[in-house]
Amino acid sequence: TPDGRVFAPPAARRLARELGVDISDVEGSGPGGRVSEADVRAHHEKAEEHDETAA
Amino acid sequence: MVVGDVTTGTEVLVVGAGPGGYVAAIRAAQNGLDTTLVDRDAYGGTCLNYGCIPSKALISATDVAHDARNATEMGVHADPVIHTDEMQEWKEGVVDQLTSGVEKLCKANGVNLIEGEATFVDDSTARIAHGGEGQGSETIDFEHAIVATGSRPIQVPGFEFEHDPIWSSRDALEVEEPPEKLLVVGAGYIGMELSTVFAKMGVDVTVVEMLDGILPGYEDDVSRVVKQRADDLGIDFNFGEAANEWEETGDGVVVTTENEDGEESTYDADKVLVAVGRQPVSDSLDPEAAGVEVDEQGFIPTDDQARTNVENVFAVGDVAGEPMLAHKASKEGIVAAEVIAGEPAALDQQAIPAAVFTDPEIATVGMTEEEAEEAGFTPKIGEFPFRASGRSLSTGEDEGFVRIVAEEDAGFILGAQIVGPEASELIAELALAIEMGATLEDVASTVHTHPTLAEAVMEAAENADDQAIHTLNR
Amino acid sequence: MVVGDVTTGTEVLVVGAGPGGYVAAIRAAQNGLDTTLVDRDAYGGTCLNYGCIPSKALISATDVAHDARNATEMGVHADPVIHTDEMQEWKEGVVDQLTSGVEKLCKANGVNLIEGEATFVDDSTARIAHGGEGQGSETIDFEHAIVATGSRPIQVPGFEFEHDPIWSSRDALEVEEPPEKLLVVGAGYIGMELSTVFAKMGVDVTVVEMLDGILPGYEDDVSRVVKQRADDLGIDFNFGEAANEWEETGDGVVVTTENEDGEESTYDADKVLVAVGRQPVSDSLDPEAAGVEVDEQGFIPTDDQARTNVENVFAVGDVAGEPMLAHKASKEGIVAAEVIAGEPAALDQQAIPAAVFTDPEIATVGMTEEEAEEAGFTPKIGEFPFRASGRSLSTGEDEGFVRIVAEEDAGFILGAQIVGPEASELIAELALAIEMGATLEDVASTVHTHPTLAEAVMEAAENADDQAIHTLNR
Ligand SMILES: Cc1cc2nc3c(=O)[nH]c(=O)nc-3n(C[C@H](O)[C@H](O)[C@H](O)COP(=O)(O)OP(=O)(O)OC[C@H]3O[C@@H](n4cnc5c(N)ncnc54)[C@H](O)[C@@H]3O)c2cc1C
Ligand SMILES: Cc1cc2nc3c(=O)[nH]c(=O)nc-3n(C[C@H](O)[C@H](O)[C@H](O)COP(=O)(O)OP(=O)(O)OC[C@H]3O[C@@H](n4cnc5c(N)ncnc54)[C@H](O)[C@@H]3O)c2cc1C
Repeated sequence: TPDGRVFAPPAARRLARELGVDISDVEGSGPGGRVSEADVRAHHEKAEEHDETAA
Repeated sequence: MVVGDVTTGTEVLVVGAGPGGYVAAIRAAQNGLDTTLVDRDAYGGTCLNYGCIPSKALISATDVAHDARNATEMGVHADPVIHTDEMQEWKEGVVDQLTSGVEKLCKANGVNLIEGEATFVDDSTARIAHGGEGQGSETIDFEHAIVATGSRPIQVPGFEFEHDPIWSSRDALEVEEPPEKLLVVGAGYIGMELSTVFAKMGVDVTVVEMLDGILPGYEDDVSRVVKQRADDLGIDFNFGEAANEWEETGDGVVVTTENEDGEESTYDADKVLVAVGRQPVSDSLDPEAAGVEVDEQGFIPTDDQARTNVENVFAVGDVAGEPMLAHKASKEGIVAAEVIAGEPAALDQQAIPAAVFTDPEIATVGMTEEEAEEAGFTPKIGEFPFRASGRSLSTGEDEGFVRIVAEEDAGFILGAQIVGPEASELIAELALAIEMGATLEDVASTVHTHPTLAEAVMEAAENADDQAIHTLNR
Repeated sequence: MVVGDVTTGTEVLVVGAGPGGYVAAIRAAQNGLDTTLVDRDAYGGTCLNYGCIPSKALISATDVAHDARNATEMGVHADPVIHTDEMQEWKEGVVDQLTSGVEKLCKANGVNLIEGEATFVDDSTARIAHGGEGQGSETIDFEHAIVATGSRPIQVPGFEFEHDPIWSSRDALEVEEPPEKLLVVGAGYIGMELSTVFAKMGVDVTVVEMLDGILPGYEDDVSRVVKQRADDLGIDFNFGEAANEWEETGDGVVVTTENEDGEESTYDADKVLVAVGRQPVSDSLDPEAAGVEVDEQGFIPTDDQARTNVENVFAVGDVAGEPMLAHKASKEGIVAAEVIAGEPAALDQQAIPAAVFTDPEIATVGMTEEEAEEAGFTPKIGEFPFRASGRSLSTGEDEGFVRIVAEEDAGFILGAQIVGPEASELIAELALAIEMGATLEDVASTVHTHPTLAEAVMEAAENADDQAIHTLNR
């Protein structure tokens, strides 16, 4: 979006902070790319897997 | 905790018991932190004692009288008389109930309460001077501090509040006997709310404002609805004039104003309410002693965790910057308390709603059309006028409209402006919509109870997609 | 389209111009379908002419008088007098404005309007009999039909509405001169709303109800708040009694009731309002001629696209089943119209809010705690009492509470019950929350304007997580 805004509910934004995920990196599965908690979790899991394979 | 001339310690010291401070203290205590809340004046701060609550109480009470006086069309004939002293007593009762509630809630959550004025000694110590002579002082060590010292009204040179006929908003809210003629300097939200209260009490109200209209910051078509109603109430507006000086006459004052071209005008009045804005109270605490930066205007800059430049010192509420609103203060207080408790909290809200409790009310959240454009969005606008709402007509309050600003692609809602009945309540749904990342379709597809004003929100969302039922789509 | 004694054709024939039918017709026309709307009586149906709107108008008008009469504590002294004839005139004005608005909106959207009674001939033809003698009839071919014929009040044997002292809700809403003593049979929402209106007009109101409390279907602690206020208004309740017969006396009637044990009681009254529920109007249209099934109660069963058992015939609103509410009718109307236009619409809403406009109001959406349990959830409950709300206290309306029902795991909001001021408006945020799949945290983190009643919604969400600020967490 023009101002770099991520459309995501508060609970998803908080989860991203909790998991140390930058929410603007998360691909949203909702309408218009809205990011859900599940999207954040999936992104985090993928990143961890990636870290593990990298390590 | 022992309170005396000894040094005590606390994990979290909160200075100021307004909606920023007391909310921060309660949440900190809820999170298991040993918390101390200090205030030099009264629980609830400006908001509960001299601001939000007393003003809204007088607005409601004068509304009851006004509504009854103007209901002949509905077949209701009444000639209400207002006893201002009784109205004050009732208002004080409301304030007392809420402030003593705050005290009880603090205690029930385990917050230590201290009455006194706090000053920083350094970034881990504060001195607290107890009010009254010979009350002594104490020193308190803290791990974290939350500064929530609020704001005070700006004074106009020459119109200092110590002179009896010159009123601050606080004086105006405490009036036992309304003046015959009131001059209001400033047509911001506080000036407009109080002008309306006094006009409904039957006072002859004149407003002088330096700018060229009421309620700067609101769009013209929004403030116009309020201006129209204020005109109907008989409030007399004079724009482009600054209050210059005043002078006592036999039974009142005469105030001289000056416009841009240096032309003077004079106004007779019994009292003069000066409501030209508020400024942060950061001086009371000597923040510099703790190394806390204060900007030129007196605000304490903070980051998105409400933290100042000093790691363990937070600032929330009016002292931490605009918007100077109670609910913004509380939100910051909650975030500061949670951050101190180690929670992943942040001031990540997309929007902070704001309401003006004029007649009718105004409420806004997020972006206007112009702001959306400036942010690079292609805005899509939906509107719905209350005169097309069944609920509006059936309550006899049918002025104003709901406007929703969305972005074009997915229809994400970016903002909303409402002027009309219960605007302050209706904005809640749109604030949630914005936080949730809701689209126009999400709001339009949600079933809204009939007949309610909230249907106007749904229809505005439909209108943006040319799908409104009860208004023509443009 | 030529209207006369000839056969015409239309893509969509909508029968009934209530909130189900006219909304369906407008949306069908917006979707480019050639649409014809027929009604035998009045644009706006029951809702605008004899239901939602006139009842809410009388509620608002009598509230203005009632509020002014009871504001001495606030310092407002008034002795309002109600002129019922003027109130009726005003109410009629509101109704006229809205019904003529509906007519205009239909025309502006290109809907063809026909006045007359429609009867199915088969599944693609209807006959329309024009009202009045010698007005003739016409035949109309349709590709799709939407049945929106609404409902009518249920009659109690012996208490048929043709007898003058026996009133339907419609009669009650049209009264020019209030009776001295009114007996209301039925304490459902219509009975309770109207009892309140008449009590506030100064009428001596007695309610007789077969069940053992008011407002069946609402939880006890919700209806109790309304019952208490009704008691305070002087309404006299008699539960467990069925109206059996009535008899004219010199200047009124005497009604005999019977309880379970066969014991009789008698009540004097000037008029008797029978409000024991409503039943679908499906007979008027002869649905069987089109092959459309009707169930035992007279409802037309439909699927989640509002389609009947006949492919091209849809049914919406009261005739299509519970809940018999205007906004449910409109939602179904929209879905039917969109399905006919080939859109992927469905009645997929998670919840339909409902409001009762008593004093105070009740509004609910989604599941109660009990319903959540029955559905297999482990419910998590949050509550907030209005007496702890600054806005409530400052308006003098502080009874009732907000309750939110969520599921335990993620905190998804499943339902809400509100009793208190502006409940009907406050429920909108929670309806959106449910539709969005919002969690308690989402609602609690959304900044809510201070001071508003909507803060109670936020605090109820916080309370469910033991994080409320202004009430003790359990
Ligand atoms: C007339 C009026 C109407 C208003 N209406 C609204 C409204 O409807 N909605 C809204 O959102 N906002 C409204 N406001 C604004 C609102 O009151 C403020 O935004 C809010 O009070 C800010 O809260 P706070 O906690 O930051 O500060 P405050 O409420 O100002 O509290 C600060 C507290 O700190 C104490 N303090 C200061 N220095 C020290 C010290 N050194 N030691 C100890 N204690 C100290 C003070 O005694 C005070 O109690 C209104 C304001 C006014 C004046
Ligand atoms: C006193 C009262 C208060 C109410 N308050 C509320 C409220 O606050 N909120 C709420 O949601 N609901 C309320 N309701 C219920 C609401 O009125 C109904 O749910 C709503 O009107 C249903 O809409 P509908 O379109 O299904 O039918 P209706 O509004 O009943 O319209 C049906 C229309 O079909 C016409 N019709 C019937 N048969 C034929 C035929 N064969 N040919 C042509 N025309 C025909 C009728 O003339 C009528 O105009 C109230 C009802 C009453 C009585």
